[in-house]
Amino acid sequence: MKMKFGVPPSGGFSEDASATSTVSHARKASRDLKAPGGSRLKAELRSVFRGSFSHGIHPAENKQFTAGKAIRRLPFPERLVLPLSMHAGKPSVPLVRKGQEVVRGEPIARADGFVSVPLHAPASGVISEIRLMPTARGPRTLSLILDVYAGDPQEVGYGAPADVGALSPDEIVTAVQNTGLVGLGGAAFPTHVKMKVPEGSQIDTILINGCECEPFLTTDHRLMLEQAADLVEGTRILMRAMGAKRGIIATEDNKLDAVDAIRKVLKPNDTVSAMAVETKYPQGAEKMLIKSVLNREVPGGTFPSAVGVGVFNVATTAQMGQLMPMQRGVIERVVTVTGPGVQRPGNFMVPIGTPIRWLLETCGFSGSARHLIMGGPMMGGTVSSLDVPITKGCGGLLVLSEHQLTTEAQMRRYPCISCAACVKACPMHLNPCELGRLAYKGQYETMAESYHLNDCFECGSCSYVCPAAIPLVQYFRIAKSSNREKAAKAS
Amino acid sequence: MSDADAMEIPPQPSALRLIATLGGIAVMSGLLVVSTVQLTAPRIAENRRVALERAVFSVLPGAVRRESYRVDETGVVQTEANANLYAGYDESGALIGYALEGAARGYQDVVRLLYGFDPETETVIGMTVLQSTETPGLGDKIIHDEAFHENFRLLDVSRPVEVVKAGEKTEPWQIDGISGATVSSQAVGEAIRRGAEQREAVLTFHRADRADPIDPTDRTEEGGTQ
Amino acid sequence: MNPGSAPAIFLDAFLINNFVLAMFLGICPFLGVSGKVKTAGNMGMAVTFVMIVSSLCAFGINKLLVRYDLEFLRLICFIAVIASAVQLVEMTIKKFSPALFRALGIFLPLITTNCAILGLALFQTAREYSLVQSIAFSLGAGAGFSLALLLMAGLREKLDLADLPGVARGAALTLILAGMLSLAFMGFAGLGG
Amino acid sequence: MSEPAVQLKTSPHLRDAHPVDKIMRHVVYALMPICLFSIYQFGLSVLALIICCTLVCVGTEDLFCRLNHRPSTAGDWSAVITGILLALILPPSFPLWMAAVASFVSIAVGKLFFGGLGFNVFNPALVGRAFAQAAFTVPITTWTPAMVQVRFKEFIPSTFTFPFASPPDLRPWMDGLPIDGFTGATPLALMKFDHIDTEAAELFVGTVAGSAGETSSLLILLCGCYLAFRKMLNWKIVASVLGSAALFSLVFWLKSPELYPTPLFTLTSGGLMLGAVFMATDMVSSPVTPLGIVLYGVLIGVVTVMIRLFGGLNEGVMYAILLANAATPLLNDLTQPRIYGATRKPRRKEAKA
Amino acid sequence: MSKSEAITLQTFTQGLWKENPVFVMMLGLCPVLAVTNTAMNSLAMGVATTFVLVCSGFLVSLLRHVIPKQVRIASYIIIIATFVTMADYLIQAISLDLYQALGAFIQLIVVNCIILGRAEAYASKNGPLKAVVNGAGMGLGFTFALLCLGVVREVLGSGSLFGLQVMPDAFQPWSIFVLPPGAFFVLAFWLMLFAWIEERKRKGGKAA
Repeated sequence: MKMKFGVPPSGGFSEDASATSTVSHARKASRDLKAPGGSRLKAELRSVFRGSFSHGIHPAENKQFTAGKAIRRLPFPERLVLPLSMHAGKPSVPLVRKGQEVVRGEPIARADGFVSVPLHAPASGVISEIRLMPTARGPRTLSLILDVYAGDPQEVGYGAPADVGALSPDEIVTAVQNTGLVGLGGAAFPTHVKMKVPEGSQIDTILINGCECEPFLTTDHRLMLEQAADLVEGTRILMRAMGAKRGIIATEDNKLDAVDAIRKVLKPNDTVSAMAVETKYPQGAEKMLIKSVLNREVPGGTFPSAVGVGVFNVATTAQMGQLMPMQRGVIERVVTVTGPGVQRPGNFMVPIGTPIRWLLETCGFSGSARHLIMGGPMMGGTVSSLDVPITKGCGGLLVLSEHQLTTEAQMRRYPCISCAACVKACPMHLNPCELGRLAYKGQYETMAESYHLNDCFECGSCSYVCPAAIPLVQYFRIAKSSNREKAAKAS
Repeated sequence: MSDADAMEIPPQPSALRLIATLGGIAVMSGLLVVSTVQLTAPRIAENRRVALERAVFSVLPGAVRRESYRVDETGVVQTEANANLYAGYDESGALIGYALEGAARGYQDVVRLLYGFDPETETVIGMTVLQSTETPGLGDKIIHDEAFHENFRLLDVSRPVEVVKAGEKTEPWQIDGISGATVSSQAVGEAIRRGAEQREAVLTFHRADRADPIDPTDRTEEGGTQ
Repeated sequence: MNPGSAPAIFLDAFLINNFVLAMFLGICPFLGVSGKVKTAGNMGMAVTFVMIVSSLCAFGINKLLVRYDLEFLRLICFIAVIASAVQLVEMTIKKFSPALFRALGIFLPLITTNCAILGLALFQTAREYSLVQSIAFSLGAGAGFSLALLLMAGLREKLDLADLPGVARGAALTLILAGMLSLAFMGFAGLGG
Repeated sequence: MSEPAVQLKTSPHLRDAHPVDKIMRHVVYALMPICLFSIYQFGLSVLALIICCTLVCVGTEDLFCRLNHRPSTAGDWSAVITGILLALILPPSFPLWMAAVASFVSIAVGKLFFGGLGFNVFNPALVGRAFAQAAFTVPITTWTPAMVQVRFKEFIPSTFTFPFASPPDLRPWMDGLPIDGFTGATPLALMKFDHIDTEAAELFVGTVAGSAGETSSLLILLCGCYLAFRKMLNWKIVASVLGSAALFSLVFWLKSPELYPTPLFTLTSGGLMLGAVFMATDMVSSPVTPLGIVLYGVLIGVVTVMIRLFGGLNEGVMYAILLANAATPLLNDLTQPRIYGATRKPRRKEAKA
Repeated sequence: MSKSEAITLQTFTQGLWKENPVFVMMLGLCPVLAVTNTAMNSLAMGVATTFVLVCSGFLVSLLRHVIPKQVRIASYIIIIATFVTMADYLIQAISLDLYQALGAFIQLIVVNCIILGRAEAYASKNGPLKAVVNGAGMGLGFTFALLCLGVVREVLGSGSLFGLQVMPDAFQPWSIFVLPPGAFFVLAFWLMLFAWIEERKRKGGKAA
């Protein structure tokens, strides 16, 4: 979409401009947050010895807006929008009719097969409509509209205490499916599917991913600080379900306080441990983290289970630790609302289905910023409409300022000058330079055949560092989808 | 194209016919070539002789007649084929000197040259470049550059020649190089330096020749170059 | 280095007077088969191989011709010998190394009309090279041809992805590239002299 | 609240890179001290040379863009770099009309012919220089002494040679110079042909004869450090060029120190430093893969020393870099990085039939 | 195809422009690049090639019904080699200097693809007269191309034409043009020029 820029309005970003307009300043500010316990130098010295993957980038963290803000609950919005497909896999099947009353925590849709999850009512109220609604994913999907009862105490009415320790691994998997858990880090892939160990694989380590390498976002950081006990409990459940001998909770070394918080709830000689890895993007990518923590490489085209590792997100694990003993479903999640376009940024516990318009208004959205991102700035997607709801996989809402948009647009496109910045940045050690040149000429098949296009996981590091402003990762997405279409046509 | 053609042919002609055709063509071509060679041979020989004499006489100023020899490890023998040493005589039949070939690696390729050698004074008295692919405008000055060729009017070769920078020649065995074309100048010097052994053989031959009274050619003693 | 020594002859044909870039021999395959690095590599191998074989054959044939004073038949004999040598090489490879044959296959017949091969035979005869010198010469020529071909193929593959202006398409591009390579190779002049 | 017009974009939504024109501009900044030093050293003629080359380069770029009805790319500073670099690698006495021809060839043949910035396979400035070297063999090997007293008062006589005419012989002019003790021969030529060593300090500071901007190794290194510090220059290329050149010449120097120059001489003499810092590092024509970059540098270093020690020329940096440029696509191909999780090194796919 | 087709002007002119062996078909480039450093060499090479083209075309056409297909290539090569050898000796007889300047490239006419190509594609399918006319046309086209290069290279590279100085004394020769890289550049230049002319013609034709 083309847009014209006027003079950037003075409001909106002005009070935060000092923190964002100059990258170095922002980086400095975030460094101050890095090691609350010790000096910055000490933290940097320590990070020299931290495990890491090679390549990657160091974007300005910009976490200072919300890192210090504890998770807050907000009042319930009047109306929640619950798409039946907020996870990867088959959409859930509704269990309720239009006009039916539901109680907070009540299952309102069931899983359709193994690769699917149920949906629970995030609030007590009435199902006013079942219709197509826009979602962040793009196409309109069938959604349940829940009108929340104002003044209701909103007690969770469902679930019963259960002894998780007595369940067999298969029973745990089924129980997890019943909670409706999906990857809360963003992928929204049903968690129980990931917990099923593929035949022939042996899992020795459960890796809990608390890197949160995306700039701006702080949900995982806050979760680790505030829900350390749930997190460790979830890790133990995962270890039992997958037969792993140890669990490692890994985070970046700009969140050392989180490591301390987790260590406090661990037993001596615990099988679960917490550690820090280098702060670097995309440290939070599964494959990178496995390399950093365990120095294992996941072979191309396979999953972490191939090297004996199960990787789960911090938020997912914490939810699991919280929900499983009570046999409840996922009804809310922590969302970081941040960015220079927001007046009162923070970390909020919000019911699933909260429309982002409501959330933004609550946080003091100026209304002038047009760059709205669901997720982090590196991999998140822009939002096409403010009516889109918060789904299970959405951990952040980022509003970039007018100012950033204009600087971005002013960056002139040049042909590739082979500066190799992208080659140095690509965490998968691909050659984005060559890939970009091929993509420019539409040689998508060569890209896949000779240059490992399909190993690209679209972290965006190459686009981030490109001095010629070539939209590399965007090219690669087009190339991949073109190849997929071609393959689909051929078969 | 040939594949497709080959496949289209069903009747296979007999091998005899193939051989006969090829043989016939070979005979015809042989005839043509031989007759051309026969026809052109005298002209070519004449051309060669003229070219050779032109070169030999240019390095032996005053020479009008030559004799061809071959010099190698075994000594000097008189021969017309494979000659690489030429004796030049003036109108009175007096020996002017010997023309010798020299070669050395130049800038681009081998530089081949012919130089005149006066056995009495052990000096080079003339030089011409037979073959070179030196850089045009720079290295190829060794072919025509007057100042450079002045070096070879009288160059002492009784000791190893040296190539010095342009304008710095002080000794008779030194060659004033061409400025900017050091490699090419060096190559010429090297070619002459390398010929020392050959010249040694020539000197031996020359002295023996002189001493030998039964020389068939009508050469008189007073025709020396002293 | 002595100009007649085998290493000097090798170096001369390889870099200084590169067969393609300075002597202009084998220009047709140089322009025609330099589109892809892989094919260029195979072509280079095939040509080097045939060069060695035909250099040996030409050496022997020339000895015979000189002996019987039949120098004027040199050209006819050489071309016939090279054509049959290529055939022979083709059949031998086919028999003993089908993999190599598949790699070189289509290039072998083309080589017959490659003037680099005949040029090699003619030059080594004109320069009166000995057997060792001839082998060094053919190795150098083959290596030089392969090097030029590979460099050219690499450049052309890269430029396939460029936004070339209209005038620079096709043969003109290849020729300009060849000119540049030729310029760059001028740096080797006088090497080992 | 008014409804904001939401902009749809795909991730990543942030960027952090010096834009191309900024990188180019900083390279120009880094070249400025070298230009100033060479003007100080050789006088007005070099100033004229730099201006002439830069103007012709930028003009050519602009002209061809207009002819092709494309937006002019003359503003991206890359043509300016080419112009300045070309001027710096020409002899101070080089006639301006020849410099203009070389500049035109640099941009027209060396760059625009291949599609402009980003697609040139050779370093444009070196293309111009190589063309001039082959076309105007004598003027390009005519050196004038540095630090001539009259350098700020008069031009070197050959500077304003009439277009297409051959330049006058400079020897009378040089003989008439008020000072003696300075020589017009470059340290490399002195070393190669006369085995005369030049003081290391002189070489380092640059008070010797040579191309306009190649003499001061110290200054070039400092300017290079600035660029490397700003991450606008790949120090690995410079390191591998200089390292391999030093190592390679060390071997020969140890073998016979009386015949071959010291590694220090190799590094500080001629255009090696300028070539390594400003031309070998030209991003467009150098490889992108980590191993390829090192091999590329080693190729330049080794070929340079090879040509210097055993070739007919006394300087080989230009040819070495051009050759390495030509080998860049192959190096890139052969050194594809091993990707994360690959079980074996990636192999080139068979060429499509 | 009727054998008795008349010899048209086109039979002759075909090789000059429309199917120019060098500029259009890109054949026989080795001599085009190698011997064109002077106009004289170019001319001599062109004449020699034309001689071989015409003679071999005539003979091949004459024998076209006699030679069996299986051995035709071998026969053609022998015929061509014969005429090349003849040309070789004739040039030696005419001028030794010229012979030395052209070097091995006279003998390399044998592998010039134009000649074998013409023998295979034209002479073996047409009558002797037509083959001769066509061969002469092709040869002239080839000579024209050689001269195009030779003239430019000699004038710019040496300041002379056919050995006579044409440029003023002060002229600075561009020696690159007599060096190998110059050959590539000049040929590329001519190719681009002709491509441009063709383009203009096509556009003009369309507009009309």
